[in-house]
Amino acid sequence: MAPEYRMMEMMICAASRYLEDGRTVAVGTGAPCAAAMLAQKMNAPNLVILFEAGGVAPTMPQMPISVGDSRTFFRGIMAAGMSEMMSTCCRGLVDYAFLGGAEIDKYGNINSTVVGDFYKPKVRFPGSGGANDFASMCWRTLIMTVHTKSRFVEKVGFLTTPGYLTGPGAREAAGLPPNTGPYKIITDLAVLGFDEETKVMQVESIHPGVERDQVRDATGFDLIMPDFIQTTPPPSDSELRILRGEVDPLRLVIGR
Amino acid sequence: MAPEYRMMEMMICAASRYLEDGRTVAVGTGAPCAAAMLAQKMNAPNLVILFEAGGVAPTMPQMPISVGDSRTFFRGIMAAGMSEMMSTCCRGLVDYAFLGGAEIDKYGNINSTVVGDFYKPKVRFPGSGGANDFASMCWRTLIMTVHTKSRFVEKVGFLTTPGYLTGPGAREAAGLPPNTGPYKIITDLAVLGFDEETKVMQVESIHPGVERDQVRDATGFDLIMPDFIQTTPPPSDSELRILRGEVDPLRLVIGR
Amino acid sequence: MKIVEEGCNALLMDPDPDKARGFFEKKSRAMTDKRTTVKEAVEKFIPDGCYLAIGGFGANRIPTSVLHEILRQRRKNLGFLGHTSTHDFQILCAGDCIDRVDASYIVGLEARGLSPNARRVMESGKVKVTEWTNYALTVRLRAAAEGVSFGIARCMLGTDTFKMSAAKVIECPFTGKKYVALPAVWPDVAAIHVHEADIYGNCHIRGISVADLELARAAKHVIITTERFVGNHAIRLNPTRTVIPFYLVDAVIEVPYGSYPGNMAYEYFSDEDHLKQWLTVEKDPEELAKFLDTYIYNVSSFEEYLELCGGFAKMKELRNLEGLVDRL
Amino acid sequence: MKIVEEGCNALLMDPDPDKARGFFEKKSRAMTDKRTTVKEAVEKFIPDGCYLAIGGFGANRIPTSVLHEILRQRRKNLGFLGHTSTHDFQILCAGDCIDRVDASYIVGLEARGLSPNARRVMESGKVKVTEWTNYALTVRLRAAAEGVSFGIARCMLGTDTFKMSAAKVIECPFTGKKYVALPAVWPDVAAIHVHEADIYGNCHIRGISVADLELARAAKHVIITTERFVGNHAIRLNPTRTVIPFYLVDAVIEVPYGSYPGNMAYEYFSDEDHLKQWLTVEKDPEELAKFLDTYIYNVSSFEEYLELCGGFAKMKELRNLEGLVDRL
Repeated sequence: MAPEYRMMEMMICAASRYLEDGRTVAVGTGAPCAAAMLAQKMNAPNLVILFEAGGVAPTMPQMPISVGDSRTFFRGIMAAGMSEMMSTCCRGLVDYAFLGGAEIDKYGNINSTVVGDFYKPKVRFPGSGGANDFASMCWRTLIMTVHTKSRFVEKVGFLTTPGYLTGPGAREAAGLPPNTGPYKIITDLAVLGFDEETKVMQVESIHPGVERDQVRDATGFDLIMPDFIQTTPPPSDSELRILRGEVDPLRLVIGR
Repeated sequence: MAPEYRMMEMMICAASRYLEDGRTVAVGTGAPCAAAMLAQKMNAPNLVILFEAGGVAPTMPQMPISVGDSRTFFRGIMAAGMSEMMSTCCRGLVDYAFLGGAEIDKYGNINSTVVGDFYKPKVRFPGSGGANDFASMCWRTLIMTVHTKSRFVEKVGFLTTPGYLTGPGAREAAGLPPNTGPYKIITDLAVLGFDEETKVMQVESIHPGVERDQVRDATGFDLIMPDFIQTTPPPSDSELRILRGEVDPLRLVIGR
Repeated sequence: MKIVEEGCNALLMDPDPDKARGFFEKKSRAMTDKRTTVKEAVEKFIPDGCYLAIGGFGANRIPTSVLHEILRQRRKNLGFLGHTSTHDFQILCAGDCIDRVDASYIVGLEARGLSPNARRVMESGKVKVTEWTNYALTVRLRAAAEGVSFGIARCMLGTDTFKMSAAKVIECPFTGKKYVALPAVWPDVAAIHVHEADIYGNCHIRGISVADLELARAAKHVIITTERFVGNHAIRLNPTRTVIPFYLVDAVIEVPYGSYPGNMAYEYFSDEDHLKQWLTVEKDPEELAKFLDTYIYNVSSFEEYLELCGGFAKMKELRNLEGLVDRL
Repeated sequence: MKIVEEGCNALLMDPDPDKARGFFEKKSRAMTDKRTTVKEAVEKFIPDGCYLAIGGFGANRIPTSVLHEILRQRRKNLGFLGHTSTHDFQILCAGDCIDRVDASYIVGLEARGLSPNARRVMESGKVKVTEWTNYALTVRLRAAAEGVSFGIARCMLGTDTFKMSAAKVIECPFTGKKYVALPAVWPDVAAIHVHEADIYGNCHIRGISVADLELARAAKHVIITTERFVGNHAIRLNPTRTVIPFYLVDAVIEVPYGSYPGNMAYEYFSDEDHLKQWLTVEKDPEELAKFLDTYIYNVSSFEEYLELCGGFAKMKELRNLEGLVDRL
């Protein structure tokens, strides 16, 4: 009998499976942090977790509230600073970074700055923070977001953080390091990747119980949807046991 | 009755008097370090002593042997690194730096790299070390050296460290920060400065007992020698007492 | 130098390294007693119109007492360096203190949500904004700390973040690679909260330094608030720990719990209830005005603010929350 | 980018940041036991012809055991990064190990005088030299540590040091100011001596760090020798102290008195008599050869070298000399 789970648990488990052992991951608070912690306890015991404000490999007793709070370096390996962490990304030592955002387009570009006119915006969001830095300099960017038509747009209103920009070769032309870019997008409906050739977003797996049309309808652009699409493996018993019992016992993330 | 003193003591005392209170000075080992320590105990109690390898404001129990040894930060204010110290110079926070060298020319340029062909030198010296850095970025460079014709040359065989380069305006044209450059040269014969207009070396004072011609004969170029030249005030009783009793009781420098 | 491309927004501060040198040439290096009060430090070093930067990381190790005093002294038209500014930015927006900002992370409080009032301020169009990223602002401070007028990085390229910045794209003279050239920024004043300082301004920080080491070196004036004073002998016993030396510092004030309601690593955790209250009252401008009167404008000292927020009992609670981390 | 002027000597290492990224992409980040022996570390990470950098400051906090082993393994044609290299450079010259050098301070031992043998080697014309300054080499390492292909500074301008370098003069895209552009250098391998490390390579250094933090980040491979091992819990108790994290490190070896005859701050002072002996025997190549046989080539371990130099009694004497400084 398949275990019952919440969609946030599905997303965290799906994300955690992409994190390989012996690699580095820059995380934020919330779901990405939970995914990295779960990976450490499942498939990637030697995964190194980094935080942009300076924390390296903490022994986290509980989820951080801020990427700069004391949990991010509690019994950690190092408590450094922003320059150190971002330089480490630029040097090619950081494999994965997790991002979110208000809008995302078919090339994986993200808007987290404004909706409307830049000088008198309809909505002002925080801006890049470290997102643009991570997406520019880490090898593989993972994005976790809810899947709605207003978020998955043909073209972002403001390109805060680079995905594949205008398509194949655009990152390299802009001067970004080669072989970098968005890797997977984990939503509440599916896992998406990018077509090797066109760099356009494509569906890689759909979560159990979700229909193909639901994914299409929740996307504001022409998504590549192969004829045969796998179902995302649901959270396993052991994933759920560890996620609920060890990673987020206070249900700060999975309780949402 | 004037006290007896050695020429090294005269040089150290003369140098120390140029160091103003509340200012910063980057020193090496030996005589410059002694001059700075003497200044702290005489006229400049708030003089801050810095070492290029990272030491700041040590409480020196004895003279350092290396600008990177533990004496350079013993009970110091900070033990940092090379980047920190040189950045502090570049930011305009370091007032004085002390230099030496194998050759010096009429514009205060210094050679500490090679004599003869660069690729197969007759004599190889250490090179710039931090000398070029200090002379480029600190406000006022002080040079302590023995005064001989082979050292004071028309043109240095290799320009390791910038004085006024080829004369007025040359430092600025090269891109060096304005209002910087060699300030005083303290030799065993005299104290020399630079003519405001031409940036050529000129005699400012001659040490007691030294003749004008001695200075001229020990210099391999046309030195500006005004008609009236002061005698360098000899070491005072209290300067000598402190220098011998507190600064260099083991006579590591003044004993030479 | 060939400029490949450039951002269209205003450069808020002059990146001329020789003007900065001219300032630093005159700054005293004497190791004198720099103790003062928060009130005097703000009066003296944070005039209307100056360009301000705040240490820490939004709601972690922030100089709250200085931020409140800026409001009480009704400062206006400040420039602001907003690299992951969260609660600090929120406070300054509440006081309507800012008229221009170098922004990389503003109006948000990370996982806590967005600040309704900071958004109102920023959506009014009255505050001039130039966009950057967190690392870009760090590189700008680092360049200033190194005494040069620009630094380079591989972020911002190809994005609207770049277009709405004042950066330029250049090519490496050795490899031809493209870089974003980031202009140095020497803030007029920085306020930084630390764990320990002596009366001369020599500082210890425990835990992450964020961008504060660069900031302390870049800023023309530096105000330090410290959890506690230590004797100069404690500095000299272990000079490896000194991260901000006295000659950078203009004023130092002992402010226990000085990062409250933010987190202070190894000391006390953040007061999430109080931060949530801020976000709640901000929904209604009138509620916010009353809240600000109660907690800032009608308050005479930071100690009084701590009392209003629960005093010793609350601080003990927050110390216990933080207490899971190691004290030395 | 417009190049105003350029140095005429060879760039010894490729400053391409993407080639460096390609290397670092494959480097393991796993926190594994990296203990080994000096012999194995030199065999594995310092092949003939590679480009080497040594931590510390010439005769302060240097990895002497690694330098001696390089001689015993008869390494040839090494490239060398010579920023205030004194005793380290002297040893490598004695073994005739170097065929090219990025030089800012070589052949000298500061106040102790010049090395007759290192001078002979450098005056032979057989070693390719490119000139720099101490800060220039630090900026080159710092640029590499930041993952970019160049850094800028205001030194070297207008001098023969610049002309005999591989630097270029460029202009600031914001201010038009001239800067020396310094190419990043990613050494093949660095050997650094530290006070404490755990078996994974997490390191503590007490006192000045010179350029070692930049070096550990720039080098493709890092060999750490440490005065003593500490447990991983000691690292985690105070992560603020970690200056070199494990993922930079390839090998770690416990070598007590590992900086001898150099100074190790807070541990032992330099052995000035032994250093003077080096300078004396170097005057005569035959004397030097005998000296090297006695102290390096016919010696099987660093411990044996320490015995030859006076053993525990001498070490106690040097500890007492250093002992005037504070231990924590």
